[in-house]
Amino acid sequence: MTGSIPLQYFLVISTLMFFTGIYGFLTRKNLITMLMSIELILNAVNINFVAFNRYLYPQNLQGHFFTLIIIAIAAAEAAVAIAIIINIYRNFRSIDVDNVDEMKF
Amino acid sequence: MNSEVMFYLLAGMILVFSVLTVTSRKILRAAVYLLFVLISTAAIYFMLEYTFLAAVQLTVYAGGIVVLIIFSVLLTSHISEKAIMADRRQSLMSALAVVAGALLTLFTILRFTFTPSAEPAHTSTVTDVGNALISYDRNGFALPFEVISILLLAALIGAIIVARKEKDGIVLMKNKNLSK
Amino acid sequence: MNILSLFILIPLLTIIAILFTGNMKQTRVVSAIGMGIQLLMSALLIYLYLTERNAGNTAAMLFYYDAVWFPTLNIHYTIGVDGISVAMIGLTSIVVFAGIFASWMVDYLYREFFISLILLASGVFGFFISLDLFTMFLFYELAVIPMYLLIGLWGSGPKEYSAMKLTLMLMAGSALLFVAILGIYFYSAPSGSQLTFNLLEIAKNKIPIEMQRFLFPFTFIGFGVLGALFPFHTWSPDGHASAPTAVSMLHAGVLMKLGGYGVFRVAIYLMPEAAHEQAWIFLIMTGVSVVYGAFGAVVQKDLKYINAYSSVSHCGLVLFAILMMNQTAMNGAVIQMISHGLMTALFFALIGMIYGRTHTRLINEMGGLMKVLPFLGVVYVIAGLASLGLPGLSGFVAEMTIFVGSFQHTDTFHRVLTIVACSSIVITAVYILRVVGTLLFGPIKNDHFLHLKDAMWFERLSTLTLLIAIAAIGMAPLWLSNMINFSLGPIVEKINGVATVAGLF
Amino acid sequence: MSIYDFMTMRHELILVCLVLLVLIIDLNLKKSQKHRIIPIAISLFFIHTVIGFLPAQTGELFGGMYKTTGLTILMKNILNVGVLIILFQSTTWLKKEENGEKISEFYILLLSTLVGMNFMISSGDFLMLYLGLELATIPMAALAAYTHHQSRSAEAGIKLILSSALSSGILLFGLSLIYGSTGSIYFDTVGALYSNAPMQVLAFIFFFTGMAFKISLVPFHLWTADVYEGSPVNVTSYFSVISKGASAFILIMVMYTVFHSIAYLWKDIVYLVAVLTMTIGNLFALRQKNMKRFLAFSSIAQAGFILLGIIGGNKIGMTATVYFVLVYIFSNLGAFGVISAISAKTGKESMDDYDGLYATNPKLTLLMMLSVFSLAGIPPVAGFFGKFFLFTSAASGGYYWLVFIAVLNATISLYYYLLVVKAMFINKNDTPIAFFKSDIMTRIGLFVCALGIFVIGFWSQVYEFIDKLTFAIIN
Amino acid sequence: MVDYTYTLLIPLIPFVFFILIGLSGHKMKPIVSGLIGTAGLGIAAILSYITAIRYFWTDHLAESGYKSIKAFEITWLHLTDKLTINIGALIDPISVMMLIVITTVSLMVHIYSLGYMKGERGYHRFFAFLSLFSFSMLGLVLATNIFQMYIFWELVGVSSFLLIGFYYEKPSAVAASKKAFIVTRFADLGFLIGILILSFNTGTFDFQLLTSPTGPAITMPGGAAFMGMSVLTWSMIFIFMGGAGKSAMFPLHIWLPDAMEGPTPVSALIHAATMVVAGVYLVARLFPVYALGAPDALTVVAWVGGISSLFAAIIACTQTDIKRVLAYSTMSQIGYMMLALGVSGYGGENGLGFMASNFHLFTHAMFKALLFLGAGAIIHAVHSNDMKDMGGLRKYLPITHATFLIACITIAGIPPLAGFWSKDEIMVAAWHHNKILFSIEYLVAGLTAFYMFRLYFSIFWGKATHYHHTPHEAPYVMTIPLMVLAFGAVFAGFLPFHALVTSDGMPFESHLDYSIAIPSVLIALLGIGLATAMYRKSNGLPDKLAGIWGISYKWAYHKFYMDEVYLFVTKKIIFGYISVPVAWFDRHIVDGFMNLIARTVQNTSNLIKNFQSGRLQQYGYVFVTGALALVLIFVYLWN
Repeated sequence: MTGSIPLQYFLVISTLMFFTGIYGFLTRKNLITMLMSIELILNAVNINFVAFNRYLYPQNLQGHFFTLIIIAIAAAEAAVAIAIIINIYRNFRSIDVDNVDEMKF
Repeated sequence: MNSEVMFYLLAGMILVFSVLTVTSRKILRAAVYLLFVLISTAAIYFMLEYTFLAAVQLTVYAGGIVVLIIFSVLLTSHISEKAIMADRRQSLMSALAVVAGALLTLFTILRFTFTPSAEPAHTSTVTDVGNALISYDRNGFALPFEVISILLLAALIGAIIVARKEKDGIVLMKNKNLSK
Repeated sequence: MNILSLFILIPLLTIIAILFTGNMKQTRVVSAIGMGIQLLMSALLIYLYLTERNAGNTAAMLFYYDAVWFPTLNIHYTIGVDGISVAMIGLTSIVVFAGIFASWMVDYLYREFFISLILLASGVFGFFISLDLFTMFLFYELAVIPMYLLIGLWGSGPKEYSAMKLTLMLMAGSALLFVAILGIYFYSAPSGSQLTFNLLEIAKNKIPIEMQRFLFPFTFIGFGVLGALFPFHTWSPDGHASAPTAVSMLHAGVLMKLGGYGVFRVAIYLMPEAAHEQAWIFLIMTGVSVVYGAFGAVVQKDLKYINAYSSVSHCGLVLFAILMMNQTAMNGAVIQMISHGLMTALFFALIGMIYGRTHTRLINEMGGLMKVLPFLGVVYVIAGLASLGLPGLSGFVAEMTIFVGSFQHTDTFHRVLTIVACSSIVITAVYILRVVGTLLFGPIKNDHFLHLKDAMWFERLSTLTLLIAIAAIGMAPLWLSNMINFSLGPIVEKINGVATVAGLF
Repeated sequence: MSIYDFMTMRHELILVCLVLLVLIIDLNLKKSQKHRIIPIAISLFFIHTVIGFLPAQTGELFGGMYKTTGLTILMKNILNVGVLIILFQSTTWLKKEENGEKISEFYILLLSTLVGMNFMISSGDFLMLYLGLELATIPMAALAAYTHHQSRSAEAGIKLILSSALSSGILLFGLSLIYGSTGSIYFDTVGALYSNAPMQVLAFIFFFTGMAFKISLVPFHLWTADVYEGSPVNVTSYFSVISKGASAFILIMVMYTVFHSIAYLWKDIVYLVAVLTMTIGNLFALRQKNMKRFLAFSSIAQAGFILLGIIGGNKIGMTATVYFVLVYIFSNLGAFGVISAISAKTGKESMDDYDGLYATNPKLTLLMMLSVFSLAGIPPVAGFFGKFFLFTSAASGGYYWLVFIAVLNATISLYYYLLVVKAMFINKNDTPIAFFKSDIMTRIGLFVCALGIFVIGFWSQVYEFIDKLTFAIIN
Repeated sequence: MVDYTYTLLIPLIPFVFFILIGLSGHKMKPIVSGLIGTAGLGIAAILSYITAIRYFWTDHLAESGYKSIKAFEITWLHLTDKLTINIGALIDPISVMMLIVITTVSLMVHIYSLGYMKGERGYHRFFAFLSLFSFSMLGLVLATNIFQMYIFWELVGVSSFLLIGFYYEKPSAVAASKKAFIVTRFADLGFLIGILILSFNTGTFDFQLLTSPTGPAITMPGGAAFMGMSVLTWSMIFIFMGGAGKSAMFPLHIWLPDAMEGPTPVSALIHAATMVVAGVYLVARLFPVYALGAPDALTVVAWVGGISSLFAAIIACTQTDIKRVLAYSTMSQIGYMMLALGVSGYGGENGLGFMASNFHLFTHAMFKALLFLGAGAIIHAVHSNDMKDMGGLRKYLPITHATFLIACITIAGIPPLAGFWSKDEIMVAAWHHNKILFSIEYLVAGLTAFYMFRLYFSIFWGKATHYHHTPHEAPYVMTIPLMVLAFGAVFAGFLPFHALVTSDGMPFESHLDYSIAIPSVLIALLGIGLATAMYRKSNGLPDKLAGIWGISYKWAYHKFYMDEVYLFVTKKIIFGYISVPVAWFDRHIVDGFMNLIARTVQNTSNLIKNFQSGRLQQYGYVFVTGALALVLIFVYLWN
């Protein structure tokens, strides 16, 4: 099953996915799409953990559980983030990140 | 042999769809692309024989979070609305930073020689996962399991009080600009 | 309870007492009593000190008391006095006593005024009695902060600007000092033994020379900023001009002496080799500040600016003499600190009283006040003569000891600089007489000065205490110079003893 | 794992019970008496704090995942005291009518973040560290957006949640690489195996950015000002005091125990970041007009000073840092107490509104002056001792030039702290904030701060007690 | 040995009376304070006479030569281990002679001012200052060491400042007192520098040590240390500079004419008899060091004396204000004394110049005080200082006229009177030493006679100008001192000075040298004749002569524009080019620099303001680039 694919490939995928997520975070103008890019970032990290666990240290399940916890936390985070986004929608009538800059300098 | 093909296929799907999520004009379409990315990562877990994890990924991520996102998209903007794109300067600068970062990290990571541990592999069946979840000793994860419950409770309550709509609208309007 | 700790306790008790006072009169009386007791205490201290010395006690520090405060960092609350600090305590108590009476008429937030004034004084007293670098630094910074409130709240003219400038520059100075104290602390004991902040222990062993070269400028400039060293003196004219009378009295009279005393006690005593090596740079700076201050004062129009610049010149002379590092010059420096302290305090008191009456401090607007305010006029003339060094008043004693002392230096560079410093007595005469001439003598310029009232009883008391002190030191300086000389002996011998070994100068 | 072992987790357990208790009590409170929860919650928490101080059992649980030593218990107690004071100070604000229904939610969220911080401090491995970090941040976002009818509070919430998400993303990427290179997430094994290979340094720096985000060190501090200004005053004070204090404790613990092998490297990182943080923190604070934003930047500058303690890398360094955080908590809470009392009564938060405050309410002004002087590090208040020991520890590491920069920055900081004093005492104002008497609870909170500011300084036993528990880098 | 400790009382009594009158003077009636002052001076005068008689005659110290006796000494201030400042009394021929001069003249002035100052505001303040002045002058004279002399030197300067500025409402008086003090102060700076150099090299302040031939000063290894002259010579020149300032010698004389602003008794006491001769006394006190140790310094003294006397004599001939004429005549006579000291050798016969100078000092004090007091009586009567509005007063003021005439004859150097004897001795000494100086002195003798009699005739003779109210003779309290001083002026010449005051204490025989005496009397008579011709009857001759001399007359009248030069130096140079730039530099550059720092901090904070732009994505961008930058620096660039 995993014999032929070297670990490095997984790392390449996860790093590219990670940086795509960051690119999304920095450029997308809509708050929810920023949330999506964060999910991408967390997913990249999960791949990393799982790959390491499987390839390097199969004797324990630390990477596996780390990913599990990350998924749970991502869920919690998404919930609170979306609650706040809805709240912003009520206050600002739009969820464009650029008009959320009343406080500056 | 076919697992290699499967891996390349999945890797391609992940990369393509994540780039599409980040660059597509329509928000709803971006959400769908995100769904595809999550499903392909779950597939990768299957490949790596972490079946329990793949299942959790599918249900929580694909099922829960993406659905939540789609709901919030619908709540906050009608379907056909086109997301306004960042101005050229900002996207150019971020692209530059991201690419440089990616190259730097990749270059550093790939130069590191990973040393797999010598101990015998441990099967990762659901029973092992269960045992690890409730065991207290060295590699047991009972404590995180308990603490995550508090986190979810707190997140739940937080989300409710933030998103709750005041029953009587007046209170909302009156204090709106109190601190302006 | 050691007598020295009383010097901090009495001001604090007075502050607490002030908190309970009702109206303005009670506050004034309470603080006057408090500072009166402080004055008696300092007189008692001098008496006890002298009897102790006559009884043959030759310990470096008398009334020594040591209590551990932070064991891990070996910070102690150590207090002790020698001849020099006793003299300085005497000066401070006189000036504070006079300051209280000079601010008898303060009515805006009077309770807070007297509290900050006495807090400032307790900071200065603490500084003079402490021997532990940490407690010294603590009291040094304690004395700076009430200064902001005093100038900011009760000052006049651009008071916020000058209050802020003064506090920031003094804090920048204490910043330099902070680094130096840490440096000294970490090189205070030979490797292995317990690091210490105690001055006497640090003096016992030698701080490595390259560290000294790094730390000495920091300490000297750190204290020099307060002692009106040449380029860092600009806070003094503005600060004094906007400060209320009592504050500028206390500040110029006492706080600037903290700088000189600190340079002497910390910079030179602990780092003699670097002192000898780098003395020439600072000698030029102080030499310049002596002449520079005098010339600056000649063209000033505002009374307080004139006095501020003259303080720059006199304090420059103090630092100049300390840098000569021989016994007589240092003795002269200490006497100059005391005499200048008394004189500037007297000047600022008088300026405050005149300003209180004529509501202007520009000398060309005033004239012929001698006829209208005879008491203040006569006292002003005497203060002026004391400041330009009339024999029989303290200025002469101090300046002559400094000039003769610094002229004994074996190296011609120092002697030439002494002559430059001597020339300051002529310029001092020029600006003092210019002020006395335009302010007091000559016809009365603006006629509604005609019905000004002369000095009230508290003003007379405030000026007379200072005047008697100036005349006492002027007439019979022997007891003071012997007291200082006795403690200077071992210190100068340590400073010069080391230098000859290191083969410098 | 006998019951007895559980007692070592006493702090966290009691706190969780507290959270659940508040939830249950809130269920059966009628809508009109929702405010009755306030005294109950405060007294419960007071009991918790007192129990916290009782002599505790130290040891390891869950195979090294949960570790408590004397020092971690001390840190938890310090945080408990801080939270207690905040609870006291927040009563007036909570009683206002627009928070009518959600008072108990405020307590639940607050205490759950405290649970998170406790777990973070006593974590033995990166998983618990990350979990505690998230548990400390997510409910905070909800708290930041607590007054949801104010647009600024929502803006603060979103900025916090998204920035913290990004930072934890980068932190996780670092953790994954650490796991990949050492094979374990437990601190002891990671510490033993860690070397200065490029990837491991990269991993450490990503980890450091995550932690730096929490303490708001310079390149990662931009969220701080907006979140502090947006969220309600008591939440802001919680941010600046408790979450920053906790993360400072964790940073120094982790750096000393886990990354001791690359200490020579991270000291230079800390040197660069410290200089940047102090200078930029001060430069921004100069111009602020809003009090919360002003204290935000001042707390950034103070974070720069905390780094000086860490850079020492020796026992004095750790003691100085813990002592400084304690003093920082009291002085900041003093200042925030005054701001919260005033903004709860009058809603005014700009420095110009504070002009001439001394004329009307002198006691508040005196406390504000004391806390501002303590932040500036002026004797006789505790701030002077805090700063002095911090700089002594940096000097003991031989960083004289850093100390010089720090002390110069302290002087610049004195400038803007004096601006506050100037506003309150010297500036004339024909409509100053009228005299008001805040309720008994808030006055207790303010009084405790004032007492703390004086006592911690002069009473040297505090410093000695901390010094007994701390340790240097194990190498 | 003979006990002289009581001499300590001589300076002490005036000091005690100064304190007494100064503190409680305004309470008692003016005349009471006057009488107390005069009584004080009376006791001091009697004591000094007793000392003089005992020292010179009864204790017959003459055989073994007059030794200097240290009557009393206490250490006032402990400087280095070798150098201590002591206060005490030193009895020695010149100091006893000076005691006599000071106390007598001061007593006369006190009695005179009882009348002159009657009705003035601040009457008690005047007498307080007079006692202060007498105290400091007596202290200066009795000084046992050079530092004590410097102390009382400064006190004399201050009391002259206070007395000149007595009428403090008059701006001119204030300016004059300020000018006097600053010029003397400048000279004192030279004196101080001289003391410092001398004490550094010899290690002592004490006169007895300094002046003893085997002492450290004289036997100091000479050698051209600096610009061709030995260190000792330089210190002596600096010390002389101090003396020249006080005695208004040539470069530092500008304050003396303006000092006439003070009340006339003050001018009589200070600017005729006592203070101005302090410089001569100083050189006399250190004479052995000058003569044996630093002869070049002595030539400097001689030439400065000569130039000053000639310069002053020329100006005196052109002045119209009678007090200014007398002031310049004082300056010229002191020039005489300095020259006499300059030309004198040391020991026995060749110490003639030293004896002559002191002799002239003694006689000059008498008749110059008389002239000033007389002028005071005249001004008191006519209420104007200017010669032009006087004339024919001999009818109205008989006693003043008689005493004034005696004084003029004495100063002109006509034989029987004292002036001739002392001036002749100086001429003899000058003749033996240096011919050019002798010729200068010879010319000056003639000029002196001319301007004195010009003054006499234009006041008492000339046309009878009408006075709005007839001038009346001064009251007795003013005329008695005139008569006493006149007596002194006449008989002082017969005192055997060569037996009393000599350079090394050993008396020597001196006889009248006719070959010098006769020509000097002739030149004096020539001067008097010229003056009578021009001024006895008011005629056009003086104006015609002024026309002939033209520019040089105008220059002399304007005191060779020296005042303007000094004004230029002090006002323009010191004020304009040094203090104003210094003050400007301080206010703008040094202060500006501090404000600059504050402004730069403010500007940088504005500059980086938009870092905090409020946009979340920009925060994220900074966050990520910050992290990557740290990675780049510390992974790859760090060593």
